[in-house]
Amino acid sequence: MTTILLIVFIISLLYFAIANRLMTYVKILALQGILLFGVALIELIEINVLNLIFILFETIVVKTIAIPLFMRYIIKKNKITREAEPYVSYFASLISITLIIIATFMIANYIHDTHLNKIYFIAALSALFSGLYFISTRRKIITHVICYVVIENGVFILSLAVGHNMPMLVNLGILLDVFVSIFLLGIFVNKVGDVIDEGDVTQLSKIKD
Amino acid sequence: MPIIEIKHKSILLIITELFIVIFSSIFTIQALTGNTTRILLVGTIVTGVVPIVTDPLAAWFILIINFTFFTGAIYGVNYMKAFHAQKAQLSLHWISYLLTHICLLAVCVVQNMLVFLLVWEIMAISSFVMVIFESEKPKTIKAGINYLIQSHIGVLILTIAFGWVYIKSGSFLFDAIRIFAHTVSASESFGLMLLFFTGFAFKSGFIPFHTWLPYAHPAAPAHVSGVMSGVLIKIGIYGILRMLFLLPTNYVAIGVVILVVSVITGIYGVMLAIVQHNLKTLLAYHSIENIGIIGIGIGVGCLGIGSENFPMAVIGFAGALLHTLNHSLFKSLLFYGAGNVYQATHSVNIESFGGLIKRMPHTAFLFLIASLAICGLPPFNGFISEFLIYSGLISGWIHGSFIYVFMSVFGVFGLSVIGGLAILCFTKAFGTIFLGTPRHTFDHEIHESNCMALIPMYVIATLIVAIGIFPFYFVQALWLPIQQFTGSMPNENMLAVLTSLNVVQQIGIASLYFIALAGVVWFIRKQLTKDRVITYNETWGCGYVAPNPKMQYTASSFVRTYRKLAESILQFHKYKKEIKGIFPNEAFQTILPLDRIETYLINAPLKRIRYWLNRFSFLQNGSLQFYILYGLLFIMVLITIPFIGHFYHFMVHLLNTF
Amino acid sequence: MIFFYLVSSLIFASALLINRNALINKLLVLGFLVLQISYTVFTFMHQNVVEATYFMPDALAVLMTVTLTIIAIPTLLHRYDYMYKEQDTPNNQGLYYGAMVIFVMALTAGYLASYIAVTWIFVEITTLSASVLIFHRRNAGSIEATWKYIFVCSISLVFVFIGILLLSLAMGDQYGAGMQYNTLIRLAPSFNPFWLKLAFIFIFTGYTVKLGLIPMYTAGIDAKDKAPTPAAALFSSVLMNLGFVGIFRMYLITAHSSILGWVNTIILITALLSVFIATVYMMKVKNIKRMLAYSSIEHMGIVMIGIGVGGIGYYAAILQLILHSFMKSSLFLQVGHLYKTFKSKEIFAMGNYFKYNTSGGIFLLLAFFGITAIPPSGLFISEFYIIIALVKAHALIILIPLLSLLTIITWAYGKNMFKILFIPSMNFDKTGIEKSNPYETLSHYLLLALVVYLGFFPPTTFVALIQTTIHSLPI
Amino acid sequence: MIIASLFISGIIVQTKSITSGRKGPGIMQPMKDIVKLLKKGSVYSKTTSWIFQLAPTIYFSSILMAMSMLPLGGSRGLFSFNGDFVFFAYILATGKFFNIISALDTGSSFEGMGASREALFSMLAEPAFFILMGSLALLTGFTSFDAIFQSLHFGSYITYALGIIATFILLMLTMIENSRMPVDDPKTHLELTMIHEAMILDNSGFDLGLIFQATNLKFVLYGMLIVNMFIGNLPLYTTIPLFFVIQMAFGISIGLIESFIARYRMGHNAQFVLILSSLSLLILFSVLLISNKFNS
Repeated sequence: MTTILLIVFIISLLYFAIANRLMTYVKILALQGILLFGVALIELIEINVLNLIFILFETIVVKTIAIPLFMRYIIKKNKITREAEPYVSYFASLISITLIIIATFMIANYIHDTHLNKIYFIAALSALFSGLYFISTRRKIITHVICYVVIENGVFILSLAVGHNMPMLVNLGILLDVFVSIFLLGIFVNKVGDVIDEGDVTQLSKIKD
Repeated sequence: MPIIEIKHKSILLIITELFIVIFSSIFTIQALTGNTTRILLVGTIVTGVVPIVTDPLAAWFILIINFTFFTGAIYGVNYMKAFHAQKAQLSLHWISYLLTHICLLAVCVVQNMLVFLLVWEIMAISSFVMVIFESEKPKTIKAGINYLIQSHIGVLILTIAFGWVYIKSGSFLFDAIRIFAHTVSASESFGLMLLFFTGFAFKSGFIPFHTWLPYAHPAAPAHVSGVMSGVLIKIGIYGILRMLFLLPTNYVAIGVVILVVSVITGIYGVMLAIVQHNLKTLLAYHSIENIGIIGIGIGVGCLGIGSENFPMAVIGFAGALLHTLNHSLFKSLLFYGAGNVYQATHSVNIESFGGLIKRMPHTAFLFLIASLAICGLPPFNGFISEFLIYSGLISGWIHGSFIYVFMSVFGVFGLSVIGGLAILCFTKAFGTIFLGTPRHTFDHEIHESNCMALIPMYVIATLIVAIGIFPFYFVQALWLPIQQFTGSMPNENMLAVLTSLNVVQQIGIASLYFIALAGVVWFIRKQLTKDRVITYNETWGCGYVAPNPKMQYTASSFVRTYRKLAESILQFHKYKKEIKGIFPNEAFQTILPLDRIETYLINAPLKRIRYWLNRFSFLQNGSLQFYILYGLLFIMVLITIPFIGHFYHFMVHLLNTF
Repeated sequence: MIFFYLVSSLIFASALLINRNALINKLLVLGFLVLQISYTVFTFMHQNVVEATYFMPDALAVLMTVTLTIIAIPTLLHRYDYMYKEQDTPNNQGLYYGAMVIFVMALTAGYLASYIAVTWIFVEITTLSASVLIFHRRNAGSIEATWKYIFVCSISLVFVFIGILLLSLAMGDQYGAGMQYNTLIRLAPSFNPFWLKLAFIFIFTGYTVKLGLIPMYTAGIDAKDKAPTPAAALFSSVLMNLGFVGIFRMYLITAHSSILGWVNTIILITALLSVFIATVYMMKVKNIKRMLAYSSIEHMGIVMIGIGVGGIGYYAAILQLILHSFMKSSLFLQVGHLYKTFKSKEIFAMGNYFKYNTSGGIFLLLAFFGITAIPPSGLFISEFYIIIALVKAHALIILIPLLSLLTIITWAYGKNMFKILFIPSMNFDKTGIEKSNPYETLSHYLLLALVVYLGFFPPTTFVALIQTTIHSLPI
Repeated sequence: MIIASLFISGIIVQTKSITSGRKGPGIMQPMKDIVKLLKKGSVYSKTTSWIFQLAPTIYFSSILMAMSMLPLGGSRGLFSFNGDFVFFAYILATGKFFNIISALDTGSSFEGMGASREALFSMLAEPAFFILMGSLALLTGFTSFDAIFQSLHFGSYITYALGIIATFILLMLTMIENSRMPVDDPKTHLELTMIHEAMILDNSGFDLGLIFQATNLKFVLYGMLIVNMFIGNLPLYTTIPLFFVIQMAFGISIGLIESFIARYRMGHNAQFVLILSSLSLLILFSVLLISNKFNS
């Protein structure tokens, strides 16, 4: 069951590559949140209740509802154009994301470990790398934040994979996720937003040598 | 020091100098009379024990240093009167002057590698601070940095060499070097010796490590240039000698290397010196030349040790050490003379001088003496040391196998060419500066500098003449330092050595006779011509009636014939505007000589490096995506590298199956 | 005790945040300093005693904490000397000091943490507090710098987190033991090398953002450029040390496993490349603060080369690290005075500093020799050891490029420093230069003297601490 | 030897005039000139300084000095020590130095030109002399004039060849040092082509006399070197006439050379001088060949 969810997650990455509207990104984020919720529910059903509740809260409330709404609010507030406007064409991104996923599969191919379900590993790494890839190919600052959240999702999956060993790590990951996302978005809303009307990253590359 | 008034400052300086000189000289005299002083300082965890040893070799250099620094201080105090405006800088200057002196002394006596490097580098940087005194000129700073960096490179090389010894022997003491030589193979110790030679060559300005010298010397104030070229570059010689003494290696090979390098250094230095028009640059190139001569002496000594030819070794080292002293004397005198001229005229361009002998007779007289001495002409001191080196070469030439003969011929050839060229150079310099008629009218009155400047110069001059006439005493003083090198050798033919050293006594007599002869002739001439009619008239212009200063031979025209010859070797930039048409309009021709080695060895690579480095400056391009991308790529690469290997094996496997 | 420390420093921070009175502000800062010093003494007294299960002041931690405290004193106090104090509202003052206090606290805790994850948490906290400091000026430049810094740091810390997860995978069945450094070191031989390699890659990459190596050094430069000089002094010294602590503890783990050779290769290549990058920009930059930031990159490269080559290089690396912290922080503090004199960070706008501020000028002159490791600078000793280690390891392929790059860097340094010191700058009006009184430079001289002292006359306890830090490493 | 010097240039002039089919002035003619000059008063240029007056004296005395170092037959020179030929060369250089700067002292362009050429050529000539003497030293194993000449005996034919080459070199050196044909033409009337003569344009009276006399002495000096090469250690009463004879031959030969060789272009002189060095190297290596040092 988890496998199916994770595969859907990976497919969502591919969709992310070709999506051309910011709103679509936000929707994808919400979708991923739901997926993670499912995974977490199945994977961590046996750990203590409080912890489980905490995790589910994180996935549902934060990842699925709060952050996407927040994003929408920002996009509306700063009147950011709806187009994603990437540097490279959607097709190229699609190709590279596919390559990344294949690469992660190849890497996972070398794992001989009983403690790890490979699909977690694949999903996590592909989420990480594709997230990085999106950051370095998208123009808007808001997309950077979105991609950061995608990476966070990947990390969350990985932490789920080892979660039943050490719940502490999972919680830490969650804390980081919440904390940093809030922080980043907070800064974005308060500061960056008002100095930079159109959230184009070129306006944030003044300092250079 | 900044609190004190300038006057008191200079007095304080002199007193401190005096104190240092006296204090260090005590040990020196003891060492030269045979009893070496050894003090063992307890160092720190890092350095270990620090032996302070004043052996004859060190003592000889300490004497030279003390003399030059003392006279330099007296001259400098007067020279610096012009700069009393910037107080802070002045005190910094004098502090670094004292620091340099102390560190030089320390370099001579310290026998612990780490501490040696420490004091060595402190000496370098404090002398650097002295050089950049006139810091409002960007050229000065440029020269200073050039000097600093090159000496730093030298230190790096020395560091590697010392580190090598440390690894092998696990100790920082100088004796460890000797142990090193015993433990490792001959070729390895030879390599180490080469490293040392290179490291010290940077300081003493052997070709091709000389390029900082012609910039640093002119940039510095006169007394600093005098001190630098007098002792600071000699400290490199000291290092080489010390290492030769500590590191028993293949003396023949190293001798050949040193000799060849030195001959090239000497000839190249003087060849470039001739075509210079900046007086101080000219003198700087002459320092290079003299380093070459000293190096020839060392090379001869090494060959002598290598070939068990005792007289050759002794005479070679004697020549080298004595020339070290001599050069420090006449070169500092020359620089002080240049300083006087600069202060009188505010110019160092030879072409703009002329007829200064009438305005500043004392300076002219001293400069003449120094020029004669540096050309190695009797009856002055330069001749003595050059003579020693000559006879060392010849003794190697007479007894010795083919390689020695060949080397000696090379050396003699080089030395004689150097001598000849030096004469050409200094006739040019002296003639164009002090003789003839002024080529350029200065807007201010030119007058002789005051006695405070002249007194130290006269002291030096008397010493120059003294060595020229009574060389034997000085050579005697050299006996112990030389024995440090040759002590290990079988010296059955002691007699030959002593005779060969006694020769200098006869030279002294001959010089005396020569002076007497000249005096007699002069006297006769006076007697005969005193009642003759003496009329003064214009210089005969071949019937031309309106001679003017522009008509006389300039420095560049004086060396034109030479330049034509040398153009194949050296490199010149010519900017000329020929006279065209019937009515001659304004025309000019300026020739500035370039140091070919510098162009090819320093400037071109530097330019290429800069260009090449700049091509990488896209990295910090300010866009966040790239910054993230670097991380991505880094991880990707690190992860995939092993898989490439796996893939390769897989393909190989695949191909093998078919 | 650690809890007391953390809590009370939090109290101080919050008090500073809400307080508006300058005098109380001063008092609070002094109070925090007292706390910091006393806690440092405490850690020094109780070495290798586990505190609150998550902290243990081992040799490395003690060294770093002492360094931090020594540097923190002038950086916190000198704030009052700088010219832009009057353009600060009390509000900003409070924010600044609160962030400072949190920052120092997080650094201390980060050094002391004995759990890999706890270290990571405090590194995260340093990022956040640092971003407040960078943001202090509230102009477009500082916003950009802050944004970049936060973003790059967050990404890198995600890397670190992934690394930790992978490490836990590497532990295999022994996950019960918990991820305490000592435990990890003990278990390291039995780790799965594949996971360990992956974990190292991620943790190393993540912490380079703090240490200032390639690939993630980039944001740190902007941060040091835009932050107020005292903050920059901390960023370029003790913050880098925190990054080093993170990497070094991971290195210790790998050192007891089978992949040490591979790790050393990676470290050497990375370090040499970092020195190279530093050289490229040292030749290029015209902004004194950025220049100093790049020189930090260079020094960290040298440190990591020392780690990578091993042998006496370990000792040298830690020595170099500590000395560099003192040297660089004092230089940054001096830059504050420069800014005060010339109202600019651009080198071409500065000149003839020696004339306007003699004590500062002399300091800058000496500091140039100090930072370029020309004796009598103590850095010379550490670099000397590193050279020895390289020669001993026959790693000429590292040694020769390294030395040539260092020479170029020295040249670039000299060019700029002497421009600032002696060559007068065109169209600079000498009117309205307030004379900075010499006592402000005193602390810089003290730090400089400390560099020389520790280099040439290191006290035995200092040496012993370094030795214990590296004793478990294969020599 | 002084006496010989008095006649030498006279002899040369005589030979020249004879060879050019004229009836030259008597041998005593140069003597008369010099004496006349010594009696004259002098004219000094306004631009000159004490250097200008001092120089001729030193020039003259340097040559006397050098002369006093040469042995003659059995009798050794006043001074003789190991490597005294170095002293010999350098003392001459001293004289030349003063000569040159005195020329520069006048500030006249001709004299400057002459001085520059003089300096350059004699500079180029030095290595030749040193290597020649060195190889002689190598041949004999001694390093002082008289020792060398004492033990210099022409055993095999090859040494004769050497002797001849050496003589030739010395002859040419003489020409250079005294700036005669083919390097320089003293009798020209165009200053631009002079070397030595150009340098002394402004000297007059006693000084000029000194210089002329010095020049003559220089001839004798090199003559003596050659003489010494052939007469080994014969007793004095035989050497004196022999000496005069050879001096005579020397003078005549110079005269012949001068009258039959045209002056080189200034540009060529350098090459010409350098040829001497290579020649002396040739001698050196042949000496090496004799005292078979190659195989060792």
